[in-house]
Amino acid sequence: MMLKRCLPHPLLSLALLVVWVLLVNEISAGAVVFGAILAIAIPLISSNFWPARPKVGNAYAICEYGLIVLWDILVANVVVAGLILFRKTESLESKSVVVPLDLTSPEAITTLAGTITMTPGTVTIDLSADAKSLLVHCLHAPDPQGVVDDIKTRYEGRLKEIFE
Amino acid sequence: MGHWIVVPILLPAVMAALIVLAVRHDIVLQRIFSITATVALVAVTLSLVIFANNNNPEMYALGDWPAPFGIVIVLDRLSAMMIFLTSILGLGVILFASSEWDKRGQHFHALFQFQLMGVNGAFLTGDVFNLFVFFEVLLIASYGLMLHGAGAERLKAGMQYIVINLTGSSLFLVGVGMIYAVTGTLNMADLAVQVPLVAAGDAALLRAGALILLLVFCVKAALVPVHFWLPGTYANAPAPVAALFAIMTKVGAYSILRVYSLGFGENAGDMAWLAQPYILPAAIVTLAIGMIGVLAAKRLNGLIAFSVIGSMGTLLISIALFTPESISAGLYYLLHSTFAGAALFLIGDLVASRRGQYGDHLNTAPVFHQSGLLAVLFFIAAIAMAGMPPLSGFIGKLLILDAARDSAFGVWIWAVILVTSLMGIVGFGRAGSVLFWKSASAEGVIEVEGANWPVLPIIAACGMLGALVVLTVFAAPITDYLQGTAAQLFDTTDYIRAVLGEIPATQPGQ
Amino acid sequence: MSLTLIVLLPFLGAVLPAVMIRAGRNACATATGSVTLLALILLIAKAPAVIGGEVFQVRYDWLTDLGLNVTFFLDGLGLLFATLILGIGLLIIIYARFYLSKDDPMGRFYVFLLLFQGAMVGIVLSDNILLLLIFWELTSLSSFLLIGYWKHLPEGRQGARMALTVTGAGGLAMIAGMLILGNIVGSYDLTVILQNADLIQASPLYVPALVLILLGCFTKSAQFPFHFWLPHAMAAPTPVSAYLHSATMVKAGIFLMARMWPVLSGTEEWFYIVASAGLVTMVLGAWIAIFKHDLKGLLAYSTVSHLGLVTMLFGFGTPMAAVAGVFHIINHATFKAALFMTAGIIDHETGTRDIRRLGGLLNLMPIAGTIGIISAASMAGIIPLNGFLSKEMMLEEAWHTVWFDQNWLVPLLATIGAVFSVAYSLRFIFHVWFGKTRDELPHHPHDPPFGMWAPPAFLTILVVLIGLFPAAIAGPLVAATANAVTGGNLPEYYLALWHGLTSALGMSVIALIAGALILLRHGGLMSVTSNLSRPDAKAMFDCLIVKVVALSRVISDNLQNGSLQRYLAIMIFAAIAIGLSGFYAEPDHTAGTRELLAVSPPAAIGWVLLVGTCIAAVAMHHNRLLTLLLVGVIGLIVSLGFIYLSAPDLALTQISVEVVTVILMLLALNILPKETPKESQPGRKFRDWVISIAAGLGMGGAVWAIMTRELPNSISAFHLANSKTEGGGTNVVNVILVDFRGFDTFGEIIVLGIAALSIFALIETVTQGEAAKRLASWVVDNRRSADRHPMMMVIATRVMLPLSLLVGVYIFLRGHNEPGGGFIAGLVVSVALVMQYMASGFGWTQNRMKANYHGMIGLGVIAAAITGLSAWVAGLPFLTSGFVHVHLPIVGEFELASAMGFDLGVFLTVVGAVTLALAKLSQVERMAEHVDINPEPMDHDPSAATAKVATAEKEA
Amino acid sequence: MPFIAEIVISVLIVIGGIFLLVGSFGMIKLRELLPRLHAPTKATTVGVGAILIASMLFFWIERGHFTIHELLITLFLFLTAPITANLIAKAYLLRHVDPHKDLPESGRDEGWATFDPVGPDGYDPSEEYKPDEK
Amino acid sequence: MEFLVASSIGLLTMCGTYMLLRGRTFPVVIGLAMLSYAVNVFLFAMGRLTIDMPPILRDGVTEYTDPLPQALVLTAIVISFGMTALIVVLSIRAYLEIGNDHVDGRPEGAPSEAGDKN
Amino acid sequence: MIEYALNFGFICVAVALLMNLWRLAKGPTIADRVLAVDTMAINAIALLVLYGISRATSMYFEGALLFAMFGFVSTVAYCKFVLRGDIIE
Ligand code: NA
Ligand code: NA
Repeated sequence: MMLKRCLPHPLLSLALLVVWVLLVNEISAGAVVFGAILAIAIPLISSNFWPARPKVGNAYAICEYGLIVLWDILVANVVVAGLILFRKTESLESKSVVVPLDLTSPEAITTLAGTITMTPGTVTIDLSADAKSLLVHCLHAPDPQGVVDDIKTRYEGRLKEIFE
Repeated sequence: MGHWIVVPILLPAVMAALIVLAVRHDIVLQRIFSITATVALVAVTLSLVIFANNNNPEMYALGDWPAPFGIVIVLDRLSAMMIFLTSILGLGVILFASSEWDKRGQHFHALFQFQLMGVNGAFLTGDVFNLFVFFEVLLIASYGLMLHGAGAERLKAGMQYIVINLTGSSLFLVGVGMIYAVTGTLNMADLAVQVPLVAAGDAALLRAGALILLLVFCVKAALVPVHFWLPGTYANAPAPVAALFAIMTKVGAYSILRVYSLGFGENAGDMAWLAQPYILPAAIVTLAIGMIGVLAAKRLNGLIAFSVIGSMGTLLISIALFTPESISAGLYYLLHSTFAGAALFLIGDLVASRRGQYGDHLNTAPVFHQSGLLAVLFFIAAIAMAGMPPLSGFIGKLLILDAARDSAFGVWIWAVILVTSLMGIVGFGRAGSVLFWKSASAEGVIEVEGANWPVLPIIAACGMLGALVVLTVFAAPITDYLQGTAAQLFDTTDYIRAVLGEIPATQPGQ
Repeated sequence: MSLTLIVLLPFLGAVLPAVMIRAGRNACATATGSVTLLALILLIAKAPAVIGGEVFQVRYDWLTDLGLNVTFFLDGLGLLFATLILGIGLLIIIYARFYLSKDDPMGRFYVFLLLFQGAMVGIVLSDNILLLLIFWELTSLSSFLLIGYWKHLPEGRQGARMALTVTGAGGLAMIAGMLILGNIVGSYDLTVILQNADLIQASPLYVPALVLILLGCFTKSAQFPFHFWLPHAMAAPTPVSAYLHSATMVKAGIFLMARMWPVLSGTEEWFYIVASAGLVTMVLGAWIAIFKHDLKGLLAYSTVSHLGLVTMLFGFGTPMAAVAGVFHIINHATFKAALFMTAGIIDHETGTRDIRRLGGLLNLMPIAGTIGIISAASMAGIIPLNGFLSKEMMLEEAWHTVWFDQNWLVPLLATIGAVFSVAYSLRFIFHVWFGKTRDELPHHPHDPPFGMWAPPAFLTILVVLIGLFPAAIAGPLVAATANAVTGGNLPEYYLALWHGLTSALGMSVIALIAGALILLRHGGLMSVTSNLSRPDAKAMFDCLIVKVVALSRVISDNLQNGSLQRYLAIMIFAAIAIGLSGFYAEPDHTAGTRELLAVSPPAAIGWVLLVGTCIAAVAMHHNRLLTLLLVGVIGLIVSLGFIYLSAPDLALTQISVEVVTVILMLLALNILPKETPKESQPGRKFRDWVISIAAGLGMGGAVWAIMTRELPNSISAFHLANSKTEGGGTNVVNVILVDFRGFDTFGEIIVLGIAALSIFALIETVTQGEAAKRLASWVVDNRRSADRHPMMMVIATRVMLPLSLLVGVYIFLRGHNEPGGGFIAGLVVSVALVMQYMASGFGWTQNRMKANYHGMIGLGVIAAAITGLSAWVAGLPFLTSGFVHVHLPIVGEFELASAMGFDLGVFLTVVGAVTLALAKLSQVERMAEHVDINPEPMDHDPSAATAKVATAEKEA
Repeated sequence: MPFIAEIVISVLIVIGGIFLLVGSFGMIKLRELLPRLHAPTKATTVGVGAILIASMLFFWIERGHFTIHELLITLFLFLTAPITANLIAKAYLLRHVDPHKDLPESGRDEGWATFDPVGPDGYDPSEEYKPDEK
Repeated sequence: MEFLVASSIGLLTMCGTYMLLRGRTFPVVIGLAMLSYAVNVFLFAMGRLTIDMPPILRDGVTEYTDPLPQALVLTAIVISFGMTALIVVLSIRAYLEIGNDHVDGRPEGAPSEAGDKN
Repeated sequence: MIEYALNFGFICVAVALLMNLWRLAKGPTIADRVLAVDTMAINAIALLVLYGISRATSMYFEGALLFAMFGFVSTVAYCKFVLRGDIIE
């Protein structure tokens, strides 16, 4: 109980500790101790702004998801750069597609939407008012349904695992 | 005098912060805090004046850094007198405002104390850039106070006031920057040492910078042609604020006196008395424009505001002559015009608030309550402002006329001062006659809610007039002090020695 | 001592009537009278000694350096005038008790009267010309109050203002004259000045001094061409006229000419100015008096004329003429005061002062009639009354006077003056007291109460007695006075009724006969003169004042036209002009020799970007949102520039300030119009461009000149050298901010705090008046998204808050050694908080905010102050810093500096000020948009819906 | 410093530069906002990313001290860029896109959040859409 | 490099001044902002220009740029930020009270109120 | 060699910035302009990092970090303004 009061968001505290170490740019005892103090203090100070404790799944899933996204970013970047540089703009088949969602946690939806945007070629441009589907704009999507399926299988499934 | 030198700056600053922190919801406590602090300030500044009268200038090095590297504040006869003047004026103003005005908006007392802090800081500092900072403190506090209670006319005037002063602040930085770029220092005493040593090739830049700085001070001092902000601002500011602003123009005058007698005074070589050829003609025109405005005024506040411009013209004429006699005469007039202007604004407000819908418009209106008493007060304040005997205005003008006798501009100065005095007499005579006499020919009596006997405001107004009486009766000891002050301004060695220790040899130091 | 008391008594006593009026009118008058009586007794006690040639003197130092001291002296001249002032004053006080009606505020009257009396006594007893000036102007002021006493009468107000203006102007001229005089002599003491006639008359400044002083005298004594104000001052109550305009104030100018006679007279200039003015005034005043229908008007012009007579006598510059002048002063005071009081009685009893409506009053009011007739006869110069005596002396002196080489001119004009004088005096006698009794008068007249006729009666007795026994009654006084006036050169003379058949007697007889003839033909003359268009002095004066005021308004309104654009243009122009004038005042404009930095490609690109952005910002400034974006870009480029040019702290600060400014401006722009109208005329644009280009060239030129020169030895070398060792930090800029120049920073955070408090105060009043109405009727002017709190943004900012706080702490802690510090940290944290407001809405965020922004501002300032004050404990000045290196296990060594406490104050103030200002400003927005505060962080929380379903399922 | 490291760092810098350029070039070349929105993501991800890695390598290999704070910038950008893109898109949709004609149905009861508030005062389909050029 | 900075300051001053002389509050505020950029850089340049010599003390480094103008500019930036905030709020406040955003509180061409004001 | 790469990088960033300015001035929609400014901030970050490499100092890192943070905040503010008018509601 005591622990819960002192560490309302353990994962956040961990993240903060990491960020602190990144900030001071050195991995030393002093940095870690001070970082730990801050990592406990700041969530306490700002706990008002974190009304609920979001559920976050296992570390393995997170790592896997991160690596997949990174790879996708790299590949898609090259593809899209090619589109921009070498395709005539008229020949681009830009369109908006709808991605219906199974996710319900706002954190998960936001992560998915963010992933979609960060992987080049697709941008999340809106949510439905009840947050049950995403509106995604594709730069060049001859096969819109393929994009939707890709998103749902590659990202949404894994996020569901992590967040819910 | 040790730490006491910094108290006139710290006391109001801490008091303002305390008011914001602890008592911002309780107007009565705010008043108690504010008035107590101001009374204490009067006591402190009075003892500083006594000290300055008996001692050489004394420096207080903030942060214990040696001059010219850190910031210093300096207590000499001039700065002591100015902070004492500020605190007395402040006491009158805060008493006046504590009856009702302070409730018309938020944070009056905090802003007021900050304002005192800024003004005192500007008077005490011995550093050009720190002067900028205190200018900004006093300006932004004055913006807040000026807009206190809002209202369309006030907001319009406030906009002009603020924009002009912001432009002025930009110019201040340009001026200070150029001076630093050429001399490598910000300390005023050090500046006095460095200016004569500036290389010939850099002199043009130094002169240009110093003159741009002069223009900024002239804006504050409401000198033609940069006086335009004053009438609207003073006429539309809340009365106690307008009264407090009587010291604001003096900050400009003070800065001119300080910087251009210390840094660009007698010992400045080629730059000696740099300011004189610019401000003397401008001051003469200012006096004329001010009194033309007095004649033209259709509202009492406008009339008072223009009379303030006129008084600044008179004051700067005597400062611009830059002789010991003219400066002591000018300082006497400075003391006088501060109290006279403040008294007029306070009394004007008492009149206007009793005239209901007629306000301060100079038109015929029915009789109002307490018009007899207010007529007496107004009459006294008006003759003081117009420079009629027996009050200090007359003595001040005599001193200035006497000091201007040998100037190349002497005839002009005499002519303008005397002719404008007549304009002042006519203007104030018309105004008083309309406000207090003509009302007898209108039907009825104006009833204004809550216009009973306002004890504090009347005390405050009488206090300002009382200060004029004191200036008159004790003219001799006061002018003695002022002559000492002028002498100190002319012989800068004491000041420089106080700040820099021994006066450095002719080699550029550090 | 008692001399001082004589002057002070009326001033001190002026309090009495104001107090005593509560005890009734008699008590009030008695108190006032007692004051004057006491002063008079003190004076008369000294009279024998003064007449015996003694001079009393008393001196108190006041402003010795200027030469202004409180010094009084009493000689014959002073004695005469003081006696007149106090004696007639006493009579007037008695008279006024009965004259003033119940509705008149008597207390006020007596206060003014005593003030005036004191000022007059002050003039005649001053031994210091500056002190004299003070009393001189005081008479102008107090007479202003007395003339305007009946404030409901427009004539009274106008008359008062005119008197004040004219005499005030003269007084100002006199100030100049007196200062010159004092400088010639080297002293402002009269007794000294009076002994330096030669010095004065030899001075090149003699003529200016003379002219200026005479301007004062002539205006005060209503000499041509300044005579016009006096008749209009007659709107005052009659006691005032009788006092001021017969015996005292108008005599002040005469007094001063008499006083200065020994040093100023005797020159050509004196003769031609003074004698001519007197002569013209005498004749002109008398001529006009003949045709005045108003009794007081007639007496007023008669006064003008008699004052001219005295002036002329002094102007002759001979001792004998001076004696005559002195004697006439006494005589005129007696009969004229009596006549004014009589006129007052007539007015009081009949309700009119119009001679045409009066007649045969002698039967109805025999006492008043007797007084009036005798006094008027004296005024006409009829034997054996005192007026005859002095007029004879005047004519005798005139007979000997050569004017512009003509020996007949002055005698002729003097006689003509005497003729007119007889004419109006006789008119006063015959048209008022004799002839047909009128029935249509407003009141039925009869003799007034004793108290009202006794004062003039007393004076009339003097008129007769002096006439009969001049040497016995007036002789000693005249001698003493004349001795003072002539500076001891008293000629041989004797005062007597009969001097034999002299030329003067002949002129007198001619005057009597001709005067009577004129009166007989009065009706005819009247119709002739009324057809002549005479210049109306009052109309001219009024017209002059109106024109001056109108001109002032034209000048003032055209200069002060309310246009900020003009004021700014003038100010900027002035800045350019004064800067250039300074620059070109120095001869040396050699170019700098500093080696210039090479232009790198990024710098060049940055420059191109900046130029492009600036041009775009100005070109498209009508689109405000776009302008804002462009200015933001300028900020970005400037920050990059700072980094490039070795100023990382500046860059961090600039970029942080930038974003807060953007938020602020966007909040503003939602309320303000989104477009700036195109309203500038081409001419205006041209003017503005000229000024702007000049300003740009000036600034650019100045900075170019500076950057191409070597930096002089700067105080900053000390900062670099001592930052680490003495200040305990390696970031020199930060050490300067919190230590070397911490006082600047202390002021700077106060500026921020004040800004926030002012903003708060300014918005608090938005709920009142016009602003509240406008907000209530606000119409949202463009399309609004339905999504108030986009979910993605809410989630992202929630993650960013702790991160930003961490960054804030980081920036704060490292500031002393690396770029950063309390200010930037404060902005980072504020922005993080503001981001919560932006994403999750005001309601949600405010509910979660524990901090009080007001308190933070106060706390910040106090924290900074306390850190600074803690040095006092060690006996060191405010803001003296200290630092220690602390070694802790695991953590290692780190530094604790007191400057951090100061920086914490900075931090708190910044956070408090920024958040207070922005949160308060957003209140206006909510009022305008008419939307309720949404307490929820998101419009729709999908997990909440799921949770609800889950709970529902569980319950089921 | 090993030559290979130098090559790697240089290549990373060049790649970063190219992608930054491509991102901004795309913004010039593409014709409407929504396609343009895709371009800067290159700059944010690979462009800045490659340069940050180059920086880490540079300080690590060349200067010998291990720096990791570059990761923080990447973290920040990854966190913020999608939000920025989303909001810019929403701003565009609101002003220039007809939700009935130009956007697919959301497939839910409620429409797209930019246009359709949750709850009873939802979007009125009878109201005609007017593009707003402000 | 010096020329680039000098011309930038000149340009910013020119544009700022022009905007300052407009008749509406918003451009005036923008003008003031541009002017304060110009002035800040001006003040900064008083310490002369240097590249890569930030005044952060490092062992073995002896050449630093002049730190004092930087400190002054920092103070100036903060102060002008406070001032800008106030004038921005004032312009809203005045607009709400008066009904237009002209700097003189009246639209161009409207009769002068100077006479009444005084 | 790194130097050449850096120069190439600088030029790329510079040209990118100019392209951003072009888009900013051209618009046509406010969304385009905001996007342009946002991209400028990204490019500025890259510029700072490149400059840090070229000067071999990490002194400019905080600058880059704050550019990232504040660039985001101002973009959000602009968008919120377009979307809702009132950015704090
Ligand atoms: Na994407
Ligand atoms: Na600071």
